[in-house]
Amino acid sequence: MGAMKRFAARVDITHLPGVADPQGATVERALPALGWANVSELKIGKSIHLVVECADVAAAEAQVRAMCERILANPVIEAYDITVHELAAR
Amino acid sequence: MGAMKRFAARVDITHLPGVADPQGATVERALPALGWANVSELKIGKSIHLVVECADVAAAEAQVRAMCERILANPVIEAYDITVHELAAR
Amino acid sequence: MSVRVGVVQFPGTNCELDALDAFDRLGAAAELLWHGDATIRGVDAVIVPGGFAHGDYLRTGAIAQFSPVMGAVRDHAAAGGAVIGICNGFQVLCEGGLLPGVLQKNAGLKFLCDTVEVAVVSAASALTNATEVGQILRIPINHFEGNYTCDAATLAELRADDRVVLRYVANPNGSVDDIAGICNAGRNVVGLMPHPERASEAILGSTDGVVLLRSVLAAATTPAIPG
Amino acid sequence: MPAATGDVALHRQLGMTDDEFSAVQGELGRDPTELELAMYSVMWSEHCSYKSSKPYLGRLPTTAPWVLVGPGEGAGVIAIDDDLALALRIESHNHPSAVEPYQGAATGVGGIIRDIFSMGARPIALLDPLRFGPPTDARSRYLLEGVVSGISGYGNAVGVPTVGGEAVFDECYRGNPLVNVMCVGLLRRDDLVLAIATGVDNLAVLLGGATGRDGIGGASVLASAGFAEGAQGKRPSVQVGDPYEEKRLIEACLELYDRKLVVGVQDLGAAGLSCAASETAAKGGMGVDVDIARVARREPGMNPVELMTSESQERMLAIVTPDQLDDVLEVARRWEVQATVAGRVTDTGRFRVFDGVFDAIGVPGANPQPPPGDTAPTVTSDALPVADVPAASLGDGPVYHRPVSRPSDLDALQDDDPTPVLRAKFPNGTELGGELLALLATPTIADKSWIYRQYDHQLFLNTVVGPGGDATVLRLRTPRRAGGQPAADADVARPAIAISTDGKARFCKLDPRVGARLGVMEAARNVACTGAVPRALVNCLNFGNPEHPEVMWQFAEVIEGMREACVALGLPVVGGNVSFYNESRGADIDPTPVMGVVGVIPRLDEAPPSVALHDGDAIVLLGATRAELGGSEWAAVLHGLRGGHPPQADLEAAAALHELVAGLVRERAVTAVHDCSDGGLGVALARMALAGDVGAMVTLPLDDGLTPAETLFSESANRVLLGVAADQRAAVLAQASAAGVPAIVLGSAGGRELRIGSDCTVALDAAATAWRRVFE
Ligand SMILES: Nc1ncnc2c1ncn2[C@@H]1O[C@H](COP(=O)(O)OP(=O)(O)O)[C@@H](O)[C@H]1O
Ligand SMILES: [Mg+2]
Repeated sequence: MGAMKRFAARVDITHLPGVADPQGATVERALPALGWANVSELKIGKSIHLVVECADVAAAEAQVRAMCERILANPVIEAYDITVHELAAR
Repeated sequence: MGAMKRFAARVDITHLPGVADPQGATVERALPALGWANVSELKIGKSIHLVVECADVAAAEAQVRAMCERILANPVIEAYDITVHELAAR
Repeated sequence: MSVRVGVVQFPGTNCELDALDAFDRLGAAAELLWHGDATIRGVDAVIVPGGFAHGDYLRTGAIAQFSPVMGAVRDHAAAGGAVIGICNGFQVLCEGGLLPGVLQKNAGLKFLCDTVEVAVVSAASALTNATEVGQILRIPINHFEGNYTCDAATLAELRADDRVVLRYVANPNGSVDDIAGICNAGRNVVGLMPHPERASEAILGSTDGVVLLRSVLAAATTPAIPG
Repeated sequence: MPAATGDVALHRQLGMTDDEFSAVQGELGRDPTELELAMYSVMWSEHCSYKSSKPYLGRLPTTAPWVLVGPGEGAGVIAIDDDLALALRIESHNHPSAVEPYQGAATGVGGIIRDIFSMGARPIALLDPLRFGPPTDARSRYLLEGVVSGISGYGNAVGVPTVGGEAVFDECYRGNPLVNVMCVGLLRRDDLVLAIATGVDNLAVLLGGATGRDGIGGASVLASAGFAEGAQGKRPSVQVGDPYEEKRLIEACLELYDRKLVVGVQDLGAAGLSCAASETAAKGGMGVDVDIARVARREPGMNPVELMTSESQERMLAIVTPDQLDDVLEVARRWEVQATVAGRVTDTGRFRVFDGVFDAIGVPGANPQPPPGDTAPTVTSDALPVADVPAASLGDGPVYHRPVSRPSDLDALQDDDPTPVLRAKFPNGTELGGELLALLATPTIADKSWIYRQYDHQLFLNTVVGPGGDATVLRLRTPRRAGGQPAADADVARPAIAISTDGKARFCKLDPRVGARLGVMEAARNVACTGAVPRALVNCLNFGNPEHPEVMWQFAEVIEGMREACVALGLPVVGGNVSFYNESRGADIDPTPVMGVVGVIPRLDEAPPSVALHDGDAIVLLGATRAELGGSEWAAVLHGLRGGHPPQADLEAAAALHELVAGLVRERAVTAVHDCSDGGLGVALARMALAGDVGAMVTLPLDDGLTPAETLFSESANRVLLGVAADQRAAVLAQASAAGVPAIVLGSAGGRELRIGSDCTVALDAAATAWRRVFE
């Protein structure tokens, strides 16, 4: 396992276009009363941060993508976006 | 209002250091059974996307920061990170 | 021989004992099925009960669908056996692909524990075979994520195939097409948000759930008619 | 690390007085180590030691033949019948909820549930008495919504139904909301477990969540210091609850009890492992050695002080015999609950803390996996303890007889009777419909269903009467064995219980002794309205700063009033909780003792009559109405008149009324029943009409020269409204007369209006609109 490196991944999970986001809509509706009438298209999704040990960045990305497909996101209503970067050795 | 520009903002809301994240810990514990034993430090936060109309990027950032402090995040237990970029004119 | 009803227990499930009670009272032999065992031990019908499997963390049902027992539940369903998901169980069946769609947060963004009226839309399912279409049932709901959502093509298919089995009389949670329960193409896998076991004794305020539980027992002993 | 420190500043920083520090030195015969000092400071805090309240609490009656466990354990336990028992307890989580309402309330729920299942009981019900500032105030509303979501989020997910509570609004709680939570658990009598460590070489197994840095010093910092609003410095102490962890912990512990695998159990609450380990040892007359290397950590770099005082949630300490350890670990593994052998029972009488010695000296079990970033601890057999104190000394803190003085402005307040002012304003003949509608819409009286709809109140199929009535009624059934096996005697008919929580702070402000009696009376009356015999009481005493002599006077008076009422009504006090320092900006809250009363219904085959009126039935008022407006919702909230005396609290009349009502309800001689309290007769009548969706036509009993307004809105105690079918009317009146309880037929139910005397007519729909006012 000497060749393994550590990567930090961030997964940004958002609603698929057309899927209602009642939580985002509720927050957006509350903003004008607080003096912010200039906000639109507010959507609330999830952000997942994790550390994964892999041989290289491609493997890390491929694994996180597989995790999104299988468990982290639900393709019926969610889209996801992945960013991965290598961490300095401890 | 002719001088207003549109900015897309993304807010990444995470737990303050030391604040427990039972959700992230539970998901992390479920991963080895799916064949991913190489994942650690998994944390689940929120990601908020929105569009805001402001005179310039500094104003947009300042407003999103103020919104985080007041309503988008819970500063008692959450940290937030803001990225803003200008949208092409419609 | 009593009908054997298996009630799946994930960590975080909390309506499993209630389901055992309600089925036992109808003369069935109800038993728990542990999520970590890859078998349903030959039961005639499987109930995936309400609660918060795995804390409902990430998404409701997201982690539970991978439990070893779910493989056996899938096999039972594929063989035409009755599988009923109640509340959290409905969410697990959707996440696990046994039923289409997904249950999102209630439109009102609040948890709802209340008694509602649902109308039977189809009497051809493992959950409704003893009911009549149009029958109105008063049954408690108890959920934060009961807002049924699916894409337009799925909804059209559900409607065309008479697979919406229960509808709310007054939609409490924003569900598309007032959907309270649906079934699969084989009509042996059914998910619903209301809790029939909570409406199974007069002293609890309603016995309208009994007809649904009896339907499950009937389905469990009738060989499946392929859909 | 254990360099002795004589640093005076340090103990003061930890909230300890110089005298208390000297007492620690005396206890140890030397200066304490840093860890020892930290443990004493937390254990001797007001929150843990009850140092200001102890001298008074001993006055309360605590025994009865059916009391199995009185105050002092995790929860009180009463016998229900030969086989079943009930564990009950109430706790406050006021200060954490003011800092972060969702998590504060959530962790409050988690904590009280652990108290209950630490007794061997399955938690079956929660109730949430709440107090906030006016919901029109943005901060108060934020707190209200956050607290309700927190209770909903945690309670529902942990799988314990929330079946009742209160939501009361008053200016005095604006800066300091009260979040009290009561929990009730059901157990077989032979499953009772106590928090006792016995048997040398028995093992202390730490079960549940990993220990983090959250809640360090929470007990002393969060619970014992009054705070200014928005105190930034406290924020890192916010704890996040994990209902999923707690649910697994409940199931694992219940399985351990069912299989008789534990000697004793204690939850980890305030003061964390320090308290749990030392208390169990002290109770068993034993000592205990703890090795912090065996404590699973959530974060790297944690030091002994953090590990020993952390109040991280969802943890329990079980005392087990070495030969059963493998079975215990197997049960924990099955429920995915982390379990480590963190301690060992000794006969030294000392509580000793080591760091990395157990592996070396062969205590079974293994060190948990260190968190990422931490290295495994070094293991040596000759390590010196980092703490070594007499086990009993931590729980044996100082006792203060704080100065007591009656508030100097109390006479003036009591003399400020609202009656003459209101009589001038509302003479005979004034139209009162508008007043009634306004009363129905006050935040305290208005419909609370928007709150309890967010709570699962039906889980376990026990809820016969849920929230919305006078008291909650739960039927009891023999619990199934672990694994879902029905109990052998599953079919035996069991009694049911009724539960109500009540607190009358405005009355206590005017006269704490009378106010406390009125609170006990109301809770017991609500319980009697279901046909139950009141059997036990728990109380949560929410007060201001005990260093204010006026607050201590209020406290002393409340204890006396509670004692008198409990003695008169035959109610043993089986548990309680004291929360001081409820103040903001120097102003103390009104004294708010919250009473939780549990009653037993010997046999229940069908739901008892509810508050709902039935068309055509007679409406009967039991009890006497006097011109008692002091502290009433009408005078205080609608008219801003907050002075006067509270209503009389006649305890003999209460006992007679409760017995009469419970009997009538059990015989089903009545069709509807409702206790008459906040808002008086007018509100009670309207509530019954709304519940039955039927109007009422009544005449007012204008005795003793009372005006219609006084009759309608006075909050005289000891009154109950009944709905009675024609064929039972004579019998009901005869029974009342035999019991010496005043009874009068006011009128009957019917129509779509409330016609009360000649001066108050309100359309049912208007009443519904007013009462169902939404504060969301
Ligand atoms: N915070 C709460 N949580 C749960 N139930 C509540 C809460 N507040 C009020 N309730 C329920 O609402 C009902 C009405 O309460 P309340 O307004 O105090 O009326 P009453 O005068 O009948 O005591 C009671 O059954 C009570 O249990
Ligand atoms: Mg009441």
